[in-house]
Amino acid sequence: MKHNLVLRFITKYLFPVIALFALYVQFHGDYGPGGGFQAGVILSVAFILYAMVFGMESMEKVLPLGLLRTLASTGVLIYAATGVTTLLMGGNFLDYDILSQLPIQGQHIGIMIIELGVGITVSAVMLIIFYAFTDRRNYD
Amino acid sequence: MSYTVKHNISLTVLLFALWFGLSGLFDVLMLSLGIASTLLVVYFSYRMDTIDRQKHPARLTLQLLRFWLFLSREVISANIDVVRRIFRPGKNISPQLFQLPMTKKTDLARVIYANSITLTPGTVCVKVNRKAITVHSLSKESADDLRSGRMADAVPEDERDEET
Amino acid sequence: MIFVEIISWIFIFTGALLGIAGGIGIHRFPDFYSRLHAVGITDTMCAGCFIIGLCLQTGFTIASLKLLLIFVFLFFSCPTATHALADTAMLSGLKARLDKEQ
Amino acid sequence: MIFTVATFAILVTISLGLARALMGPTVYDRILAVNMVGTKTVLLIAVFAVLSGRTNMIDIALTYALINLVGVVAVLKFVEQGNFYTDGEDD
Repeated sequence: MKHNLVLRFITKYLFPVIALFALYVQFHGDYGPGGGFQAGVILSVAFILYAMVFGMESMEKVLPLGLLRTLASTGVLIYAATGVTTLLMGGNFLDYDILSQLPIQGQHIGIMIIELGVGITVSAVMLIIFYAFTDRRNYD
Repeated sequence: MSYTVKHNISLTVLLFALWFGLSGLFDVLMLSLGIASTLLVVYFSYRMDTIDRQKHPARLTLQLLRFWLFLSREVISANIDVVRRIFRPGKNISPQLFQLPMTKKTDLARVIYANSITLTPGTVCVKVNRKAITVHSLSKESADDLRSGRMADAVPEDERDEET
Repeated sequence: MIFVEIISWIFIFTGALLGIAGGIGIHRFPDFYSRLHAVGITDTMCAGCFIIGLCLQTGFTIASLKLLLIFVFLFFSCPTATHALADTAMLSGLKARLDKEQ
Repeated sequence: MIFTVATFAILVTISLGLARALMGPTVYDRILAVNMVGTKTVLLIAVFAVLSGRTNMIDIALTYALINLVGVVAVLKFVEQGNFYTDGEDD
Protein backbone atom coordinates (compact mmCIF):
# COMPACT_ATOMS: atom_id res chain seq x y z
CA MET A 1 0.00 0.00 0.00
CA LYS A 2 3.01 2.28 0.34
CA HIS A 3 3.21 2.83 -3.41
CA ASN A 4 -0.24 4.41 -3.52
CA LEU A 5 0.18 8.19 -3.44
CA VAL A 6 -3.50 8.98 -2.86
CA LEU A 7 -3.82 6.54 0.01
CA ARG A 8 -0.70 7.92 1.69
CA PHE A 9 -2.01 11.47 1.42
CA ILE A 10 -5.49 10.73 2.68
CA THR A 11 -4.10 8.70 5.58
CA LYS A 12 -2.08 11.71 6.65
CA TYR A 13 -5.23 13.84 6.69
CA LEU A 14 -7.51 11.19 8.15
CA PHE A 15 -5.30 10.08 11.05
CA PRO A 16 -5.66 13.28 13.15
CA VAL A 17 -9.40 13.35 12.51
CA ILE A 18 -9.99 9.74 13.59
CA ALA A 19 -7.72 10.15 16.63
CA LEU A 20 -9.45 13.36 17.71
CA PHE A 21 -12.84 11.74 17.22
CA ALA A 22 -11.73 8.85 19.43
CA LEU A 23 -10.75 11.29 22.18
CA TYR A 24 -14.10 13.07 21.77
CA VAL A 25 -15.90 9.75 22.25
CA GLN A 26 -13.66 9.10 25.28
CA PHE A 27 -14.61 12.28 27.12
CA HIS A 28 -18.26 12.54 26.13
CA GLY A 29 -19.28 9.14 27.48
CA ASP A 30 -21.97 10.63 29.73
CA TYR A 31 -23.51 12.88 27.03
CA GLY A 32 -23.92 10.38 24.22
CA PRO A 33 -23.02 6.91 23.10
CA GLY A 34 -19.41 6.10 23.86
CA GLY A 35 -16.99 5.60 26.67
CA GLY A 36 -13.60 4.11 27.31
CA PHE A 37 -13.88 0.87 25.41
CA GLN A 38 -15.24 2.36 22.17
CA ALA A 39 -12.77 5.23 22.29
CA GLY A 40 -9.89 2.84 22.76
CA VAL A 41 -10.91 0.79 19.76
CA ILE A 42 -11.34 3.86 17.52
CA LEU A 43 -7.97 5.25 18.60
CA SER A 44 -6.26 1.96 17.83
CA VAL A 45 -8.00 1.90 14.43
CA ALA A 46 -6.38 5.24 13.59
CA PHE A 47 -2.95 3.79 14.35
CA ILE A 48 -3.73 0.55 12.49
CA LEU A 49 -4.62 2.56 9.37
CA TYR A 50 -1.26 4.32 9.62
CA ALA A 51 0.55 1.01 10.17
CA MET A 52 -1.10 -0.62 7.17
CA VAL A 53 -0.35 2.23 4.78
CA PHE A 54 3.14 3.20 5.94
CA GLY A 55 4.40 -0.19 7.04
CA MET A 56 5.27 -1.70 10.39
CA GLU A 57 8.76 -0.22 10.52
CA SER A 58 7.46 3.36 10.75
CA MET A 59 4.76 2.26 13.15
CA GLU A 60 7.24 0.67 15.55
CA LYS A 61 9.14 3.94 15.60
CA VAL A 62 6.01 5.94 16.40
CA LEU A 63 4.80 3.60 19.14
CA PRO A 64 7.33 0.99 20.28
CA LEU A 65 6.01 -2.28 21.65
CA GLY A 66 7.60 -1.67 25.04
CA LEU A 67 5.78 1.65 25.43
CA LEU A 68 2.51 -0.08 24.54
CA ARG A 69 3.07 -2.71 27.23
CA THR A 70 3.73 0.05 29.76
CA LEU A 71 0.56 1.88 28.69
CA ALA A 72 -1.54 -1.27 28.93
CA SER A 73 -0.53 -1.77 32.53
CA THR A 74 -0.79 1.96 33.31
CA GLY A 75 -4.49 1.86 32.45
CA VAL A 76 -5.14 -0.98 34.85
CA LEU A 77 -3.10 0.85 37.50
CA ILE A 78 -5.23 4.01 37.09
CA TYR A 79 -8.35 1.90 37.57
CA ALA A 80 -7.02 0.18 40.67
CA ALA A 81 -5.50 3.35 42.11
CA THR A 82 -8.86 5.13 41.93
CA GLY A 83 -10.42 2.27 43.86
CA VAL A 84 -7.71 2.28 46.49
CA THR A 85 -7.93 6.08 46.81
CA THR A 86 -11.63 5.88 47.62
CA LEU A 87 -10.83 3.10 50.06
CA LEU A 88 -8.19 5.27 51.79
CA MET A 89 -10.56 8.24 51.90
CA GLY A 90 -12.95 6.14 53.95
CA GLY A 91 -15.44 4.79 51.44
CA ASN A 92 -15.89 1.45 49.73
CA PHE A 93 -13.79 0.28 46.77
CA LEU A 94 -14.68 2.53 43.78
CA ASP A 95 -17.09 4.55 45.91
CA TYR A 96 -16.99 7.75 43.84
CA ASP A 97 -19.11 9.89 46.18
CA ILE A 98 -16.12 10.45 48.47
CA LEU A 99 -13.97 12.06 45.76
CA SER A 100 -15.59 15.48 46.05
CA GLN A 101 -17.72 17.56 48.40
CA LEU A 102 -20.76 17.00 46.22
CA PRO A 103 -21.57 13.30 45.57
CA ILE A 104 -22.74 14.04 41.98
CA GLN A 105 -19.52 15.85 41.12
CA GLY A 106 -17.54 13.07 42.75
CA GLN A 107 -19.25 10.48 40.59
CA HIS A 108 -18.55 12.60 37.51
CA ILE A 109 -14.83 12.81 38.27
CA GLY A 110 -14.60 9.16 39.29
CA ILE A 111 -16.25 7.81 36.14
CA MET A 112 -14.10 10.05 33.94
CA ILE A 113 -10.87 8.77 35.51
CA ILE A 114 -12.02 5.14 35.34
CA GLU A 115 -12.98 5.53 31.68
CA LEU A 116 -9.59 7.08 30.97
CA GLY A 117 -7.91 4.01 32.39
CA VAL A 118 -10.16 1.70 30.38
CA GLY A 119 -9.48 3.66 27.18
CA ILE A 120 -5.69 3.58 27.59
CA THR A 121 -5.66 -0.15 28.31
CA VAL A 122 -8.04 -1.09 25.50
CA SER A 123 -6.23 0.90 22.81
CA ALA A 124 -2.82 -0.39 23.93
CA VAL A 125 -4.02 -4.01 24.05
CA MET A 126 -5.68 -3.71 20.62
CA LEU A 127 -2.40 -2.46 19.18
CA ILE A 128 -0.47 -5.24 20.92
CA ILE A 129 -2.83 -7.77 19.29
CA PHE A 130 -2.26 -6.08 15.91
CA TYR A 131 1.51 -6.26 16.42
CA ALA A 132 1.17 -9.95 17.22
CA PHE A 133 -0.77 -10.47 13.98
CA THR A 134 1.91 -8.77 11.93
CA ASP A 135 4.82 -10.49 13.67
CA ARG A 136 6.67 -12.38 10.95
CA ARG A 137 8.54 -14.66 13.34
CA ASN A 138 5.43 -16.74 13.89
CA TYR A 139 4.99 -17.41 10.18
CA ASP A 140 7.38 -18.72 7.52
CA MET B 1 11.58 25.05 10.27
CA SER B 2 9.11 27.90 9.97
CA TYR B 3 7.10 25.77 7.57
CA THR B 4 6.74 23.00 10.16
CA VAL B 5 5.66 25.46 12.84
CA LYS B 6 3.06 27.01 10.54
CA HIS B 7 1.79 23.59 9.57
CA ASN B 8 1.41 22.45 13.16
CA ILE B 9 -0.35 25.66 14.21
CA SER B 10 -2.87 25.40 11.40
CA LEU B 11 -3.44 21.72 12.22
CA THR B 12 -4.02 22.60 15.88
CA VAL B 13 -6.53 25.32 15.02
CA LEU B 14 -8.42 23.09 12.58
CA LEU B 15 -8.56 20.17 15.03
CA PHE B 16 -9.74 22.37 17.89
CA ALA B 17 -12.46 23.77 15.63
CA LEU B 18 -13.46 20.17 14.84
CA TRP B 19 -13.57 19.32 18.56
CA PHE B 20 -15.72 22.35 19.24
CA GLY B 21 -18.07 21.45 16.40
CA LEU B 22 -18.42 17.91 17.70
CA SER B 23 -18.80 18.74 21.36
CA GLY B 24 -20.65 22.04 21.47
CA LEU B 25 -20.14 22.35 25.24
CA PHE B 26 -18.77 25.51 26.83
CA ASP B 27 -17.68 23.79 30.05
CA VAL B 28 -14.25 24.75 31.37
CA LEU B 29 -13.53 21.06 31.96
CA MET B 30 -14.56 20.07 28.43
CA LEU B 31 -12.65 22.93 26.80
CA SER B 32 -9.45 22.04 28.66
CA LEU B 33 -9.89 18.37 27.78
CA GLY B 34 -10.35 19.48 24.17
CA ILE B 35 -7.11 21.44 24.22
CA ALA B 36 -5.28 18.48 25.77
CA SER B 37 -6.69 16.06 23.18
CA THR B 38 -5.81 18.37 20.31
CA LEU B 39 -2.25 18.76 21.53
CA LEU B 40 -1.87 15.00 21.95
CA VAL B 41 -3.08 14.35 18.41
CA VAL B 42 -0.85 17.08 16.96
CA TYR B 43 2.11 15.59 18.84
CA PHE B 44 1.51 12.16 17.34
CA SER B 45 1.02 13.54 13.87
CA TYR B 46 4.23 15.58 14.21
CA ARG B 47 6.06 12.40 15.27
CA MET B 48 4.74 10.61 12.21
CA ASP B 49 5.78 13.49 9.96
CA THR B 50 9.34 13.37 11.20
CA ILE B 51 9.52 9.57 10.96
CA ASP B 52 8.24 9.08 7.42
CA ARG B 53 9.36 12.53 6.17
CA GLN B 54 6.02 13.46 4.67
CA LYS B 55 4.33 16.68 5.57
CA HIS B 56 1.05 17.68 4.14
CA PRO B 57 -0.04 21.27 3.95
CA ALA B 58 -3.44 22.29 5.26
CA ARG B 59 -4.42 25.45 3.44
CA LEU B 60 -7.86 26.79 2.72
CA THR B 61 -7.94 29.23 -0.13
CA LEU B 62 -10.67 30.92 -2.12
CA GLN B 63 -9.44 28.99 -5.16
CA LEU B 64 -10.29 25.71 -3.46
CA LEU B 65 -13.82 26.93 -2.76
CA ARG B 66 -14.32 27.83 -6.42
CA PHE B 67 -12.97 24.41 -7.38
CA TRP B 68 -15.51 22.72 -5.10
CA LEU B 69 -18.35 24.54 -6.81
CA PHE B 70 -17.00 23.45 -10.19
CA LEU B 71 -16.59 19.88 -8.96
CA SER B 72 -20.11 19.62 -7.54
CA ARG B 73 -21.57 20.80 -10.86
CA GLU B 74 -19.47 18.18 -12.69
CA VAL B 75 -20.51 15.45 -10.25
CA ILE B 76 -24.21 16.20 -10.67
CA SER B 77 -24.08 16.17 -14.48
CA ALA B 78 -21.97 12.97 -14.49
CA ASN B 79 -24.44 11.31 -12.11
CA ILE B 80 -27.33 12.03 -14.45
CA ASP B 81 -25.34 10.61 -17.35
CA VAL B 82 -24.47 7.36 -15.55
CA VAL B 83 -28.03 6.85 -14.29
CA ARG B 84 -29.28 7.24 -17.86
CA ARG B 85 -26.78 4.64 -19.02
CA ILE B 86 -27.88 2.19 -16.33
CA PHE B 87 -31.50 2.29 -17.49
CA ARG B 88 -30.85 2.43 -21.24
CA PRO B 89 -31.61 -1.00 -22.68
CA GLY B 90 -29.16 -2.94 -24.83
CA LYS B 91 -25.50 -2.01 -25.20
CA ASN B 92 -25.21 1.05 -23.05
CA ILE B 93 -21.53 1.51 -22.25
CA SER B 94 -18.25 1.71 -24.14
CA PRO B 95 -15.47 1.34 -21.55
CA GLN B 96 -12.11 2.95 -22.25
CA LEU B 97 -8.75 2.70 -20.54
CA PHE B 98 -6.35 5.51 -21.38
CA GLN B 99 -3.48 7.59 -20.06
CA LEU B 100 -3.39 11.31 -19.48
CA PRO B 101 -0.14 13.26 -19.08
CA MET B 102 0.32 14.59 -15.54
CA THR B 103 0.47 18.36 -15.72
CA LYS B 104 0.57 18.97 -11.97
CA LYS B 105 3.85 19.58 -10.22
CA THR B 106 3.01 19.16 -6.54
CA ASP B 107 1.81 16.03 -4.80
CA LEU B 108 -1.18 17.79 -3.26
CA ALA B 109 -2.48 18.92 -6.65
CA ARG B 110 -1.91 15.41 -8.02
CA VAL B 111 -3.99 13.90 -5.24
CA ILE B 112 -6.77 16.45 -5.66
CA TYR B 113 -6.77 15.80 -9.41
CA ALA B 114 -6.90 12.01 -9.01
CA ASN B 115 -9.60 12.12 -6.35
CA SER B 116 -11.80 14.47 -8.33
CA ILE B 117 -11.53 12.18 -11.35
CA THR B 118 -12.59 9.27 -9.15
CA LEU B 119 -15.34 11.24 -7.46
CA THR B 120 -17.00 12.00 -10.80
CA PRO B 121 -19.04 8.92 -11.67
CA GLY B 122 -18.14 7.63 -15.13
CA THR B 123 -14.41 8.05 -14.66
CA VAL B 124 -12.16 6.24 -12.18
CA CYS B 125 -8.49 6.99 -11.72
CA VAL B 126 -6.68 3.65 -11.74
CA LYS B 127 -3.06 4.64 -11.34
CA VAL B 128 -1.22 7.86 -10.46
CA ASN B 129 2.46 8.62 -10.70
CA ARG B 130 4.69 11.58 -11.46
CA LYS B 131 4.43 11.28 -15.22
CA ALA B 132 0.95 10.07 -16.09
CA ILE B 133 -2.45 9.20 -14.75
CA THR B 134 -4.34 6.12 -15.96
CA VAL B 135 -8.10 6.48 -16.14
CA HIS B 136 -10.89 3.97 -16.74
CA SER B 137 -13.98 5.63 -18.14
CA LEU B 138 -17.44 4.31 -18.78
CA SER B 139 -18.04 6.04 -22.08
CA LYS B 140 -16.19 7.70 -24.91
CA GLU B 141 -17.83 11.06 -24.15
CA SER B 142 -16.53 11.31 -20.60
CA ALA B 143 -13.09 10.19 -21.81
CA ASP B 144 -13.05 12.97 -24.38
CA ASP B 145 -14.18 15.43 -21.75
CA LEU B 146 -11.21 14.49 -19.56
CA ARG B 147 -8.83 14.62 -22.53
CA SER B 148 -9.90 18.20 -23.23
CA GLY B 149 -8.20 19.16 -19.94
CA ARG B 150 -11.10 21.07 -18.40
CA MET B 151 -10.74 19.22 -15.10
CA ALA B 152 -6.95 19.54 -15.04
CA ASP B 153 -7.16 23.30 -15.53
CA ALA B 154 -9.69 23.70 -12.74
CA VAL B 155 -7.56 21.95 -10.08
CA PRO B 156 -5.91 24.66 -7.97
CA GLU B 157 -2.18 24.43 -7.56
CA ASP B 158 0.06 26.30 -5.17
CA GLU B 159 3.74 26.12 -6.07
CA ARG B 160 4.73 26.93 -2.48
CA ASP B 161 3.59 23.46 -1.39
CA GLU B 162 6.69 21.98 -2.97
CA GLU B 163 8.97 23.34 -0.23
CA THR B 164 7.93 20.55 2.16
CA MET C 1 -42.61 25.24 7.59
CA ILE C 2 -44.46 22.81 5.32
CA PHE C 3 -42.38 24.26 2.46
CA VAL C 4 -39.12 23.09 4.06
CA GLU C 5 -40.68 19.69 4.75
CA ILE C 6 -41.58 19.26 1.09
CA ILE C 7 -38.11 20.25 -0.12
CA SER C 8 -36.49 17.83 2.33
CA TRP C 9 -38.85 15.06 1.17
CA ILE C 10 -37.90 15.73 -2.44
CA PHE C 11 -34.19 15.47 -1.57
CA ILE C 12 -34.59 12.25 0.42
CA PHE C 13 -36.74 10.72 -2.30
CA THR C 14 -34.17 11.61 -4.99
CA GLY C 15 -31.44 10.09 -2.83
CA ALA C 16 -33.46 6.90 -2.38
CA LEU C 17 -34.04 6.59 -6.14
CA LEU C 18 -30.36 7.21 -6.88
CA GLY C 19 -29.36 4.58 -4.34
CA ILE C 20 -31.59 1.97 -5.96
CA ALA C 21 -30.26 3.02 -9.39
CA GLY C 22 -26.70 2.40 -8.18
CA GLY C 23 -27.77 -0.95 -6.74
CA ILE C 24 -29.23 -1.97 -10.10
CA GLY C 25 -26.12 -0.65 -11.81
CA ILE C 26 -23.75 -3.03 -10.05
CA HIS C 27 -25.85 -5.88 -11.44
CA ARG C 28 -26.26 -4.52 -14.97
CA PHE C 29 -22.67 -3.61 -15.77
CA PRO C 30 -20.57 -6.47 -17.14
CA ASP C 31 -17.17 -6.23 -15.42
CA PHE C 32 -15.50 -5.03 -12.25
CA TYR C 33 -14.16 -1.73 -13.57
CA SER C 34 -17.52 -0.56 -14.90
CA ARG C 35 -19.21 -1.54 -11.63
CA LEU C 36 -16.94 0.98 -9.90
CA HIS C 37 -18.86 3.74 -11.68
CA ALA C 38 -22.21 2.46 -10.42
CA VAL C 39 -20.90 2.54 -6.85
CA GLY C 40 -19.71 6.09 -7.57
CA ILE C 41 -23.35 7.18 -7.80
CA THR C 42 -24.27 5.86 -4.37
CA ASP C 43 -21.14 7.38 -2.89
CA THR C 44 -21.60 10.90 -4.21
CA MET C 45 -25.00 12.22 -5.12
CA CYS C 46 -27.14 9.66 -3.28
CA ALA C 47 -25.30 10.37 -0.01
CA GLY C 48 -25.37 14.11 -0.73
CA CYS C 49 -29.13 14.18 -1.31
CA PHE C 50 -29.79 12.16 1.85
CA ILE C 51 -27.60 14.40 3.96
CA ILE C 52 -29.16 17.62 2.64
CA GLY C 53 -32.65 16.22 3.22
CA LEU C 54 -31.84 15.16 6.78
CA CYS C 55 -30.17 18.53 7.49
CA LEU C 56 -33.38 20.30 6.48
CA GLN C 57 -35.27 18.03 8.86
CA THR C 58 -33.06 18.73 11.88
CA GLY C 59 -32.76 22.47 11.29
CA PHE C 60 -29.75 24.51 12.32
CA THR C 61 -28.41 22.51 15.28
CA ILE C 62 -25.30 20.56 16.20
CA ALA C 63 -26.89 17.46 14.64
CA SER C 64 -26.94 19.06 11.19
CA LEU C 65 -23.30 20.05 11.66
CA LYS C 66 -22.46 16.41 12.37
CA LEU C 67 -24.43 15.31 9.31
CA LEU C 68 -22.39 17.73 7.20
CA LEU C 69 -19.21 16.31 8.75
CA ILE C 70 -20.35 12.81 7.71
CA PHE C 71 -20.74 14.13 4.17
CA VAL C 72 -17.28 15.69 4.19
CA PHE C 73 -15.67 12.47 5.45
CA LEU C 74 -17.49 10.39 2.84
CA PHE C 75 -16.38 12.94 0.25
CA PHE C 76 -12.74 12.26 1.15
CA SER C 77 -12.77 8.55 1.95
CA CYS C 78 -15.04 7.11 -0.76
CA PRO C 79 -12.93 8.08 -3.80
CA THR C 80 -9.85 6.94 -1.89
CA ALA C 81 -11.35 3.50 -1.26
CA THR C 82 -12.47 3.23 -4.89
CA HIS C 83 -9.06 4.28 -6.17
CA ALA C 84 -7.23 1.86 -3.85
CA LEU C 85 -9.53 -0.93 -5.04
CA ALA C 86 -9.00 -0.16 -8.74
CA ASP C 87 -5.25 0.22 -8.26
CA THR C 88 -4.92 -3.12 -6.44
CA ALA C 89 -7.09 -4.90 -9.01
CA MET C 90 -4.96 -3.48 -11.83
CA LEU C 91 -1.74 -4.50 -10.08
CA SER C 92 -3.03 -8.04 -9.56
CA GLY C 93 -3.60 -8.28 -13.31
CA LEU C 94 -7.38 -8.15 -13.56
CA LYS C 95 -8.18 -7.26 -17.20
CA ALA C 96 -10.78 -4.64 -18.06
CA ARG C 97 -13.36 -5.50 -20.73
CA LEU C 98 -12.89 -2.61 -23.17
CA ASP C 99 -14.81 -1.35 -26.13
CA LYS C 100 -13.57 -2.93 -29.38
CA GLU C 101 -13.93 -0.06 -31.86
CA GLN C 102 -12.09 2.89 -30.34
CA MET D 1 -43.88 8.30 6.05
CA ILE D 2 -40.88 9.58 4.13
CA PHE D 3 -38.60 7.85 6.60
CA THR D 4 -40.24 4.51 5.86
CA VAL D 5 -39.61 5.10 2.16
CA ALA D 6 -35.99 6.12 2.77
CA THR D 7 -35.27 3.16 5.04
CA PHE D 8 -36.91 0.77 2.61
CA ALA D 9 -34.89 2.15 -0.33
CA ILE D 10 -31.64 1.85 1.61
CA LEU D 11 -32.47 -1.71 2.60
CA VAL D 12 -33.23 -2.60 -1.03
CA THR D 13 -29.87 -1.14 -2.08
CA ILE D 14 -28.08 -3.03 0.68
CA SER D 15 -29.68 -6.31 -0.40
CA LEU D 16 -28.68 -5.66 -4.03
CA GLY D 17 -25.14 -5.01 -2.84
CA LEU D 18 -25.15 -8.18 -0.73
CA ALA D 19 -26.34 -10.16 -3.75
CA ARG D 20 -23.34 -8.83 -5.69
CA ALA D 21 -21.07 -9.68 -2.76
CA LEU D 22 -22.34 -13.27 -2.81
CA MET D 23 -22.28 -13.65 -6.61
CA GLY D 24 -19.24 -11.55 -7.49
CA PRO D 25 -16.94 -13.46 -9.84
CA THR D 26 -13.74 -11.90 -8.50
CA VAL D 27 -12.75 -11.03 -4.97
CA TYR D 28 -12.59 -7.34 -5.95
CA ASP D 29 -16.29 -7.38 -6.83
CA ARG D 30 -17.01 -8.60 -3.36
CA ILE D 31 -14.90 -5.89 -1.70
CA LEU D 32 -16.60 -3.28 -3.90
CA ALA D 33 -20.03 -4.48 -2.84
CA VAL D 34 -19.03 -4.49 0.83
CA ASN D 35 -17.71 -0.93 0.49
CA MET D 36 -21.05 0.15 -0.95
CA VAL D 37 -22.95 -1.60 1.83
CA GLY D 38 -20.78 0.29 4.32
CA THR D 39 -21.69 3.65 2.79
CA LYS D 40 -25.36 2.76 2.82
CA THR D 41 -25.10 1.65 6.44
CA VAL D 42 -23.82 5.10 7.37
CA LEU D 43 -26.86 6.65 5.68
CA LEU D 44 -29.19 4.11 7.34
CA ILE D 45 -27.90 4.96 10.81
CA ALA D 46 -28.18 8.68 10.06
CA VAL D 47 -31.77 8.30 8.82
CA PHE D 48 -32.66 6.21 11.85
CA ALA D 49 -31.09 8.73 14.24
CA VAL D 50 -33.05 11.66 12.79
CA LEU D 51 -36.20 9.53 12.55
CA SER D 52 -36.22 8.49 16.18
CA GLY D 53 -35.14 11.93 17.36
CA ARG D 54 -32.09 10.55 19.17
CA THR D 55 -29.58 12.81 17.44
CA ASN D 56 -26.80 11.50 19.68
CA MET D 57 -26.79 8.43 17.47
CA ILE D 58 -25.33 10.46 14.59
CA ASP D 59 -21.98 9.95 16.35
CA ILE D 60 -22.23 6.26 15.47
CA ALA D 61 -22.78 7.08 11.80
CA LEU D 62 -19.78 9.42 11.96
CA THR D 63 -17.64 6.64 13.43
CA TYR D 64 -18.71 4.25 10.71
CA ALA D 65 -17.99 6.80 7.97
CA LEU D 66 -14.45 7.17 9.32
CA ILE D 67 -13.81 3.45 9.85
CA ASN D 68 -15.23 2.14 6.56
CA LEU D 69 -12.07 3.07 4.65
CA VAL D 70 -9.89 1.23 7.17
CA GLY D 71 -11.79 -2.02 6.64
CA VAL D 72 -11.47 -1.79 2.86
CA VAL D 73 -7.74 -1.02 3.10
CA ALA D 74 -7.19 -3.95 5.48
CA VAL D 75 -8.97 -6.46 3.24
CA LEU D 76 -7.16 -5.10 0.16
CA LYS D 77 -3.79 -5.39 1.83
CA PHE D 78 -4.52 -8.93 2.86
CA VAL D 79 -5.72 -9.89 -0.64
CA GLU D 80 -2.76 -8.20 -2.31
CA GLN D 81 0.02 -9.53 -0.09
CA GLY D 82 -1.42 -12.43 1.85
CA ASN D 83 -0.06 -11.02 5.13
CA PHE D 84 0.22 -7.80 7.05
CA TYR D 85 3.95 -7.59 7.63
CA THR D 86 5.36 -6.73 4.19
CA ASP D 87 5.11 -3.13 3.05
CA GLY D 88 4.51 -3.68 -0.65
CA GLU D 89 6.86 -2.33 -3.29
CA ASP D 90 7.94 1.29 -3.26
CA ASP D 91 7.22 3.59 -6.16
